[in-house]
Amino acid sequence: MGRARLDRGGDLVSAAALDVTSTRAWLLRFSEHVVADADELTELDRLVGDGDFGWNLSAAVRRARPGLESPAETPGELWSRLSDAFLAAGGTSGPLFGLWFGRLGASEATGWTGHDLADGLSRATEAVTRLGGASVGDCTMVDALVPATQAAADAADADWSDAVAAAAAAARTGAESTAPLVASRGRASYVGERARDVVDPGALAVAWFLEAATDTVR
Amino acid sequence: MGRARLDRGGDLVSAAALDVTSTRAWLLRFSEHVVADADELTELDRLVGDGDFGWNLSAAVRRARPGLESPAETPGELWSRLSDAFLAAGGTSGPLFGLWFGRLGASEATGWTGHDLADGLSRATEAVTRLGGASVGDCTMVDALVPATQAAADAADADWSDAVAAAAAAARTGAESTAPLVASRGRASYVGERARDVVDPGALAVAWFLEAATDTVR
Amino acid sequence: MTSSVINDADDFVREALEGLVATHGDLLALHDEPLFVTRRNPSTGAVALVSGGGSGHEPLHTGFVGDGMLDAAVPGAVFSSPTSLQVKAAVESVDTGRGVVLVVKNYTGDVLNFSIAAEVLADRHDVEVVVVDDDLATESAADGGPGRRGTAATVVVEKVCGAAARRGDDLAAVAGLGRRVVERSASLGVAYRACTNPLTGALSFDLAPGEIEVGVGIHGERGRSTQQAGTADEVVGDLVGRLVEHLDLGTGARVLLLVNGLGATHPLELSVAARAARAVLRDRGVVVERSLVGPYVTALDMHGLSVTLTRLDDELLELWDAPVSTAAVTW
Amino acid sequence: MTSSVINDADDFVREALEGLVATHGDLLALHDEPLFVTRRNPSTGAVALVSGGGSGHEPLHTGFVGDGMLDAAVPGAVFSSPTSLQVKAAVESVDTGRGVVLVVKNYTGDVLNFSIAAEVLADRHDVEVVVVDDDLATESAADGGPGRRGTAATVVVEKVCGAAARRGDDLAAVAGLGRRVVERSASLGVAYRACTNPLTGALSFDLAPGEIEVGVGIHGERGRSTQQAGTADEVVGDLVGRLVEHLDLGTGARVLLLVNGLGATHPLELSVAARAARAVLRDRGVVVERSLVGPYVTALDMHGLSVTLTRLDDELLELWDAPVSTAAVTW
Ligand SMILES: Nc1ncnc2c1ncn2[C@@H]1O[C@H](COP(=O)(O)OP(=O)(O)O)[C@@H](O)[C@H]1O
Ligand SMILES: Nc1ncnc2c1ncn2[C@@H]1O[C@H](COP(=O)(O)OP(=O)(O)O)[C@@H](O)[C@H]1O
Ligand SMILES: [Mg+2]
Ligand SMILES: [Mg+2]
Ligand SMILES: [Mg+2]
Ligand SMILES: [Mg+2]
Repeated sequence: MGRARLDRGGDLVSAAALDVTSTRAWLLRFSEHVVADADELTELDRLVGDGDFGWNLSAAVRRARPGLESPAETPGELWSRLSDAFLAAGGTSGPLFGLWFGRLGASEATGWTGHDLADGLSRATEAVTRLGGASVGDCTMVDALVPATQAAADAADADWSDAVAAAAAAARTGAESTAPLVASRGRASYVGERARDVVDPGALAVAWFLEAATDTVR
Repeated sequence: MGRARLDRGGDLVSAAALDVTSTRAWLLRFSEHVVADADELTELDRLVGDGDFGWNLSAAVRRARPGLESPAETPGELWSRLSDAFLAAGGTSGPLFGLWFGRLGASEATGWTGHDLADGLSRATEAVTRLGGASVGDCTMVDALVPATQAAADAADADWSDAVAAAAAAARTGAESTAPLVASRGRASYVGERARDVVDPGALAVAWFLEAATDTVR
Repeated sequence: MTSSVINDADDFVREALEGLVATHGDLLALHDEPLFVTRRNPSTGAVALVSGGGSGHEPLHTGFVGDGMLDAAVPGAVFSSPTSLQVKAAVESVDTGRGVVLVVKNYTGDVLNFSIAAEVLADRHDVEVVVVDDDLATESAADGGPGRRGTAATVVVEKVCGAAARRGDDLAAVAGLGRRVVERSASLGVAYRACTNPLTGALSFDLAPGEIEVGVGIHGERGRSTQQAGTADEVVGDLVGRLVEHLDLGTGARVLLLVNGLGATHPLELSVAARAARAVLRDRGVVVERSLVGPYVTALDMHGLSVTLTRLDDELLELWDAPVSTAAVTW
Repeated sequence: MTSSVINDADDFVREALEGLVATHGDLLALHDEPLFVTRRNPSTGAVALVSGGGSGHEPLHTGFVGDGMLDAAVPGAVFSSPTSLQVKAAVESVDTGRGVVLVVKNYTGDVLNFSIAAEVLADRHDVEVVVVDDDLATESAADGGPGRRGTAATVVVEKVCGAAARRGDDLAAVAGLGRRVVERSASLGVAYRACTNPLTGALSFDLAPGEIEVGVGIHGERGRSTQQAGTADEVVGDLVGRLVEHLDLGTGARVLLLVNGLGATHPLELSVAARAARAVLRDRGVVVERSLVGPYVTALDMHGLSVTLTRLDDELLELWDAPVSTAAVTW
């Protein structure tokens, strides 16, 4: 433990405690991925939904960018700025991700442990399933959120970076599990069989999000 | 003077004083003519207006019929019932004829002299020209009303039946004078040259009306 | 086949009045044969105010019957004048002895039937006729024509006269105030889609996509010119500019602004139009003392609007502000 | 090219709000970034009432902000939910410390955004969410679906809750009364013509001449079935009959009747519909204690109507009758 690695911008990123610097690096990394590959998400939503998901998501992260680059005292402040940008976005995903980021970051801690992260994921995912009303198997982002949250809880005694790596792996598996499913909630519930063999874009975005954290500490 | 003739129903019609019986005979005779020959009026209005004149007029006289056949104390009562039936009718002619009949009959006398009739026509025509705003030469019923009213005034010292005969002849001449005219008021002002050589149906109806009186005393 | 909420065309107006009076049973009373509407609780000792005209313009006039506005409204068939017998019966029903003002929109049939009623009533009732002719689109140099049409300024006339009657003004004063409003008012209308015949569903005229008809009246007739629709600011700005010029409104002039929906115009659109009208007036230094925005004088379901300006003075403002309680406006 | 009174589509709602607030400057205040509308003179010491949703349904909700009804209205873009940030800001602006009731029409986006706002506010504000789902056309046996849509019963909920808040009821009581109205209300709508896209002029669906769409909502979506239009009595009778059955209204049941125009429906038509609805209710012995007839919850310029029945009790009747002063209703 006590490892320190370079983030993409060259700052020191603590693998043991998730502080402001490493949180910023994570969230900016995620933003860049979304902006770069928005079309992939849009294409998936086009196949099973109304084809605006990539656009909704990249508009939100672009809106968040100045806030993510401004000074902050705690990681919670950065999460809260990201949350607001998503809450101001359209679609179903905007408010749900906004809620998720908001609950995730609702902590005053300046350096998060693996337990802080696991607690945050648990709060956040609970809120999204409660308000969104979807369960695992409904072919939504929840199919990635729930296993990721469970994996982080299981790895909470480890460094935050190990916990998030476990969560990311679980999210990826969860996202891929949506391909053979026919959606019963939200978007894809209208297209039925046409949605088979297509990964849910919301679930995939959850995987991207957690993978962005592991990228910054790699 | 003091002549008495049979009206079409067999009642005695006084040629000297226009009483209830002779008024009823006159108005019923007019009604029958309108109902029988409504198509002729409609055709004229079709050529120069909107083609509803015969219909407007016959609807009004049909509506008046029960009132004309009911008991009355004075000629004025019968005029007033005829007036109401026209006032309830549509078009421009309905209210104008209603006004004309109403003013014509606004007298309490039980037996009208030639002067009563001339006074009535004068009251009535004055109201129609004032409210309708048309003058002689505008190609409306006024082209028949004004000369007829003048003729009756000139013959007012004679029997009512002679006065009405003079009025009827003047009305016929007045109506025929509208054929070469292009209308500047009401209906035919929209069709311009197309209205030339067509007698104004409203003016023709005035002639029919006065001629109905001379028919009942013939 | 019908394309609207209607039973029999011949009963349309009567049935609508029955529905209206049932809905506003505390406010309105229906009179049948001849047909007219009065206040449920008539005023006493005040000059009475009667208006009416063809139907299809609701809430005008029936929606303005009530305390502080009309004593009676006399409806004709859709877009057709009521008869003078209806007007006469309404006047006889509401005259309390102080006389009656008839507010008449300037159309041949309406003027004729209301004037005839006034003529016939003259022996037994004091009657004054106020003719409203605010629509600049029908202004023409040719004399002898029917003159400018009466449109939404009628609402202002009815409100001002109603308030004057309510405060006890005599017949000449009430009629004089009505004429003062007419003199000081001007309107112009524009359509984005014509109105629909309630029976056949046919439009009263056609516009190509993106076209508007400027200078329309309230009977589905074409206007003065067909144009390409600009932005709301352009379309409304044009109308308001012409009204301002006609009324010769300079800096500091005080006006009442009426942005009137012609039937199918959405509240969002009317609000955007009100905003546009205010911007033009502000630029010219004209003070909008009061405004009314909504569908008050409709042309069935025409999609469009009219703008009316009335130059206010202190008395007109006071009368506009006076309390009113009707189906369509209450303050 | 536009086919409506609009400047830029992106500014449509904001400009309309500016126009509305300028028109009702004594009543309303506009808040920008995020966008919402509050009363000019906020109530003090009462439970606050906030509603909102996609625009295009005006006068809902902005027209119901005022004394005795809403404290704030939160508008989204046309037919799109407002964001939770807007809702949150509105709640923060109007909460006087006694808590806030959020009145939400049952659509996924609205429920989500209002619930998220409630969730986010939970630490510092007492918030209750009342979800309105009165539209029988969207009732389906399948569970897990979005449930019945919220339509015109929202007006009744807002009026009753507003009156309860005004008389001093606490948060639980105000929310409880809102839910009581929801439980006792049902609505059904019918369209004679779809609504028009304000930018393109395109209709949201097509009907052949003489056809009507039964079971429509307020977003231009198709309904449950396309039928031949019957008479007004038949069309309205069918809707009312189904409401009566659903609410199990027997002889002597007391109701509030709301005949709501969807946008382009003429007042004459709505009055004919009100008459038809009353006839059916009278035949079934149902007592219409109160009624409201007009365009209160529109779907842009859709030509059609909805009928809402709310089974009244003494308390609901008293709260309905309580004074209210807003842009859209005043009594
Ligand atoms: N009820 C729900 N709970 C959780 N996630 C949902 C729900 N409904 C939809 N989603 C997620 O939202 C994504 C689509 O988002 P987006 O395209 O922004 O919304 P919309 O469907 O409104 O266009 C889906 O891929 C799915 O993961
Ligand atoms: N201003 C007027 N004054 C007198 N008579 C008129 C006037 N305008 C029209 N008329 C008469 O009315 C007749 C047409 O009546 P009618 O067809 O019932 O009316 P409309 O033109 O409204 O359909 C014309 O033939 C003419 O005689
Ligand atoms: Mg989508
Ligand atoms: Mg979408
Ligand atoms: Mg004719
Ligand atoms: Mg005609």
